[in-house]
Amino acid sequence: MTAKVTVTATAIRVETPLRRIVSDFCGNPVAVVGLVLLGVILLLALFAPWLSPQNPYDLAQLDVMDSRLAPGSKSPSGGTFWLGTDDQGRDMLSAILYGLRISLGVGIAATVLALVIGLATGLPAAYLGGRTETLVMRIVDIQLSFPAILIALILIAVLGQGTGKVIAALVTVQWAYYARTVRGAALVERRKEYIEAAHCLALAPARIVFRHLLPNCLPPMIVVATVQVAAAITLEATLSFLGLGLPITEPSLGLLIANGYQYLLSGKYWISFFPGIALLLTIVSINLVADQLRDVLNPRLQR
Amino acid sequence: MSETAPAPRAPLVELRGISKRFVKGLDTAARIGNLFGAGVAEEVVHAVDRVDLAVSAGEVVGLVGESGCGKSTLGRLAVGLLAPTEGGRYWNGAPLAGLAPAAARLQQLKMQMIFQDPYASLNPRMRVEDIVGEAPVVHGIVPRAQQHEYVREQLNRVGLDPALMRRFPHQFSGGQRARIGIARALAVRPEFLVCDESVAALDVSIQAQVLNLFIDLREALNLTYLFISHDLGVVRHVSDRVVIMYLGRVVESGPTDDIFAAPRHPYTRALLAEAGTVEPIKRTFIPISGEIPSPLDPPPGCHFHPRCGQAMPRCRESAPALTEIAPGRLSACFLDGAHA
Amino acid sequence: MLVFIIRRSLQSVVVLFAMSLLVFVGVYAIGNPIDILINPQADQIDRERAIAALGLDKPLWSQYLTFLTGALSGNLGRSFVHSTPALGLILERMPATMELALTAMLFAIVLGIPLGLWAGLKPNGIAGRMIMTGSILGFSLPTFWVGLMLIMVFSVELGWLPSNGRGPTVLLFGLVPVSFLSVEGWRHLLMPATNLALFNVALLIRLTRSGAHEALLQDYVKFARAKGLTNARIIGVHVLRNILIPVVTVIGLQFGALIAFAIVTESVFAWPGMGKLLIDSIGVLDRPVIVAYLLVIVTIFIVINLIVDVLYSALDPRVRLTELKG
Amino acid sequence: MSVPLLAVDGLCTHFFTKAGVVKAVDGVSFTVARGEVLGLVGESGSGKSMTGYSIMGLVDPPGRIVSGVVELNGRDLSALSAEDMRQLRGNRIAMIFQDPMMTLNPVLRIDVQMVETIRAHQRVGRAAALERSRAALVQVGIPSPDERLQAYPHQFSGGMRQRVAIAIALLNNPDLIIADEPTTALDVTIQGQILFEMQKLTRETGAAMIWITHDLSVVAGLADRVCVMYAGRIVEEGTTFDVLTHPWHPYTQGLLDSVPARGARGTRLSQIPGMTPSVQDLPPGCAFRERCGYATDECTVNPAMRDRGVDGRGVRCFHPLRAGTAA
Repeated sequence: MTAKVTVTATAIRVETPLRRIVSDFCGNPVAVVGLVLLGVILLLALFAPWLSPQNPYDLAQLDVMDSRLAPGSKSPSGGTFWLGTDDQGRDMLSAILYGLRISLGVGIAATVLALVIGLATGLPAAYLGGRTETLVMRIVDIQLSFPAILIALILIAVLGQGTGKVIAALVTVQWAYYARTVRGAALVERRKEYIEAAHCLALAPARIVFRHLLPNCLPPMIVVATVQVAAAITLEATLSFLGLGLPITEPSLGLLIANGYQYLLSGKYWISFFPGIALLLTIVSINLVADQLRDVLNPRLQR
Repeated sequence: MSETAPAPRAPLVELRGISKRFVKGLDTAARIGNLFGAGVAEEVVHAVDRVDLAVSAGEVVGLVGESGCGKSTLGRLAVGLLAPTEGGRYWNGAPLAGLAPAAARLQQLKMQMIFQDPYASLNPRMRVEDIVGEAPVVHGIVPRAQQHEYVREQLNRVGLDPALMRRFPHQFSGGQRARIGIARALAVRPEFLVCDESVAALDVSIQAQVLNLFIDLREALNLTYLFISHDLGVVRHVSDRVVIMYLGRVVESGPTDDIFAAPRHPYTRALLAEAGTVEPIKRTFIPISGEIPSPLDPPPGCHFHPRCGQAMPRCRESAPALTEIAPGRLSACFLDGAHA
Repeated sequence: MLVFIIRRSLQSVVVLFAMSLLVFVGVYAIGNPIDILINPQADQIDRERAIAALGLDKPLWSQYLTFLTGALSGNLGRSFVHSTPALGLILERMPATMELALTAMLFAIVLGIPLGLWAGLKPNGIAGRMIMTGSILGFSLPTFWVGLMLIMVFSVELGWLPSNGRGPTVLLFGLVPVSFLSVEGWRHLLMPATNLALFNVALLIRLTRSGAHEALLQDYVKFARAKGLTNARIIGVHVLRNILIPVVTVIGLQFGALIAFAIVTESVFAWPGMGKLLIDSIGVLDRPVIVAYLLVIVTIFIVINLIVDVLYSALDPRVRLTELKG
Repeated sequence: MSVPLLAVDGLCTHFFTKAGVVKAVDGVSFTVARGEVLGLVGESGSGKSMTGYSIMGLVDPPGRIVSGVVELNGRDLSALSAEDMRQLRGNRIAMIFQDPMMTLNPVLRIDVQMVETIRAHQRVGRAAALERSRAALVQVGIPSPDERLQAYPHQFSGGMRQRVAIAIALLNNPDLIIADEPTTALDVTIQGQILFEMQKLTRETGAAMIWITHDLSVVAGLADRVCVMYAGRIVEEGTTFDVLTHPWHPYTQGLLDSVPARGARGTRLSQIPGMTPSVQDLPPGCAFRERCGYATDECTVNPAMRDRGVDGRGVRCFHPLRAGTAA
């Protein structure tokens, strides 16, 4: 061959997209703090049964004599209630760790389900176009024009309470965000020349969708999913607070806060305050991570 | 209608009377509105309007025109990325419509496209090795075990260091990306390449390198090109024959040297007059008047008549057909003898 | 313009129809409509009579028609608890919710847009960074919990503001009772409105900031600077006019969300609005009120969406022209 | 010789990024005489646009003018206050940008965008400003100007928008217009129209012009003098005729050879090997030496501009291709 303008390697390190995202992410110290905090919270929730001083739902370990003790009180059995106790004599710290577990579990389960449903509807809608797209997007538009809490309330009012039903309500509320996001991303990507090139190379449609289209639509989905986990947790807590969420047997953070509502006016702040702080830290850490991910994964800042 | 002088064999690629219309239909609201006299019409773009185009084996045909003239659409029709609204495609004289899926796939590999945007034309989440090697492996051109070796050959051929094949597209410059795109197309051993503004986004010095690569590859691999560009200098340099389009129609075609020496159609003449040279003659720019009309609402008759200095009443009424005015030369203008 | 109006009206009709169908399916078909629609305290004879009167022995489609004609004529059933027409009950509570939502929106606009503009124009300054971190906090704070904390601090600890109710109301134009015309009313309104506004302050900060940030990178801003315009004019006219389009749209849409989210705030502060009524009704299974609330709020949403669309096309000449033509 | 209209001396504009200092403009010097058209030619990343922004005082952070002097009519612009500099922009120096679709504010009517330009610099009434705007539209060949003043930018085609931008640049009768690739985004025939208008307007108004472009053919027909930029530095300057017919710098020569020209159809073009360097981590010395066939050890030192004598001809090279040595 004659065209020999061989360009030699100037740098040895192969910069993968993932590595670049990680290093970009670490550029913002606040976001790193958020990530670390989130990691700690996840670990606390995961290992709650081993970390809690007491199993708050083992009635044998509770003593009504201990009810509504202020933070730092000594327990008759020798321990200290660092965050006080609730009206049934439950150690708040243990209750919060267990509550965190339930809140995070419900939020993540709902997000994963909604993500899958959103992908399964939005991606074909964008790729196929035509009537499929019109139908899916009409439903999405109508749903997104109503606030999440309203739809969730209607569903709960109709379906009744229960963990499964709350998750179903959260999924129903959220799938539309994913469908809209993935469709938007896919419409942009689909017009790009690398997709045309894949068609030109006679690759099978399934291969084009899953190997070429989907990986390039994922970054915005990740951002939306992170934000939506936080939204799902907040929504579940709100529903539970209103007495329309999880049953008493599954006391999430929202339920704990609601539980302390009546004691608040008599100055026993800790029953509502500390679960609220736990909820706040969880959501703030997720949102900090999401905020930085949005910048890092922004295609306009990439090249 | 044949474009070249009587040829012993059929051209490699031929488009006959091919058209592409993009229609933006009316929704229910617009239709109801029309009942009340809103007068909303369907938007129809005649991107390509009954074009005949033949490219013989080994030939380089340059396709020239300004934005919105349909040259890119015609390229995509030729390579099969778009389905024509009417008209047909032929390969060595045999129709391409109605091939069985397996045969259609094999046929598709024989025609490839080199794209314009060195950024958007490579999948940013794939390594060069996979970008170039995916299709040959999928289609069984090389076994998976030999992908690495095969990609190495392909990269060498386009002048890229194979040591870089584990990298991602963002780690390359524009010129290198263009080479990766060329390697990707060549990896499936095509015979016919459509180059759609393939050097337009590159710096002048890099553009020369890539043009040289095209010239070298043509000789080495006996390739046939449809070379689409708005840059007359580039087209003139690489093409054997030139086809000039204006608003979806071919207005003139013929051997490159003839067209550049003696353009016949008024639009071609205007285009050539505007084409820059690096000769430092301080010149007075004499523009052709008017704007390029919207392809949504092209003027009647000859599309060029509102901007043409020699327009006659009949130019407004009917469109002149593309007729042979000299061996191998066609023009669509009433001023040419054949119409008189 | 005609087609624009037709398109919007068609969409509204479709949404209303879909929602009525959903509400019908939810309330009449999934649950047992006899339990839902007839007061559980009624005796057997009353039940029989009610079933016949409500047409619950007829096929589903005919029941739906009955429901639909009833809804269209404003008859959405009677509340079991209050024994008055459900629709009247909702409308009676509406001014309280509207006042709360409007005040909250006002707070959000007055705080959110200037702060967001500041953060967008000086993204690397200390104030800008603090505003953005604060907005993440505002985004993350669960509304109901903030409400509790406000009560704890300002009512329980400091005793400055009342923790519940609407306080004395004054009739505006002689027919709408409002709180904001008296000092005592403001004391009641302040905390709930702040609570409800919090999320939207954060949202408007972020929206305005990203809009301003985006606009500053545009060529037209660079061209405006090259023309020698003053900074005040560039920001006040060129940047603001462009970010006003998304901001106004979101303010409109968020107003609907505020009405919905008022459910939570009204519950916390015992604010006597539609949301509190809804929660109370769900608690005692007063289904006609629930249905009435849903249909009323859907109508409000459709009206809001329509207003937003018109505003949007008034602000953006690009939309205006294509829509007017098309 | 009298004071030139614009004198740029040793201009350095650097960008302070996380990855290091990017020397976008690195010691650029040139002058523009009254009524002269100077072509500033270079490939992407050569710093030609940033030179224009630096003169206008429109460099955004993290960029900063590090050193150098820009004098307009003998007045040092770096000594001016922000307000004085604003008074100068759009008044004595105007600038036109590349993408006509993006330079006009989409939500403001044309009359608003024109009138504000006049009133930012002159105390005139709205009616007078409107009349001046109308005249400027006529001047750049826009038909039915009264109607067009009432329109929004999206109602114009690309070529028409660029004409409006030119009209805005002309509103305050500037001494100097900096045109940053204003025809690159346009079609050939429309480009011809714009070039025609610009040529006519500079002749009529006597304004000087810096025409920034990557396209040698535009410069060839339009400019009186040319500066060729490479990696943030001017490597060659002179009259258009001299530079294009007898280039001294190997880069200019390579650039000219890269342009497909008459004849030799289907043959290889003579090309410059290698890639355009990134100005981020430029090695010391002549930035072109790794692509240059004439490079020697001497070239590891940055050459100074030489022979800035007759006709302002100069070259920044140790091995200039003087007559006879040109390949």
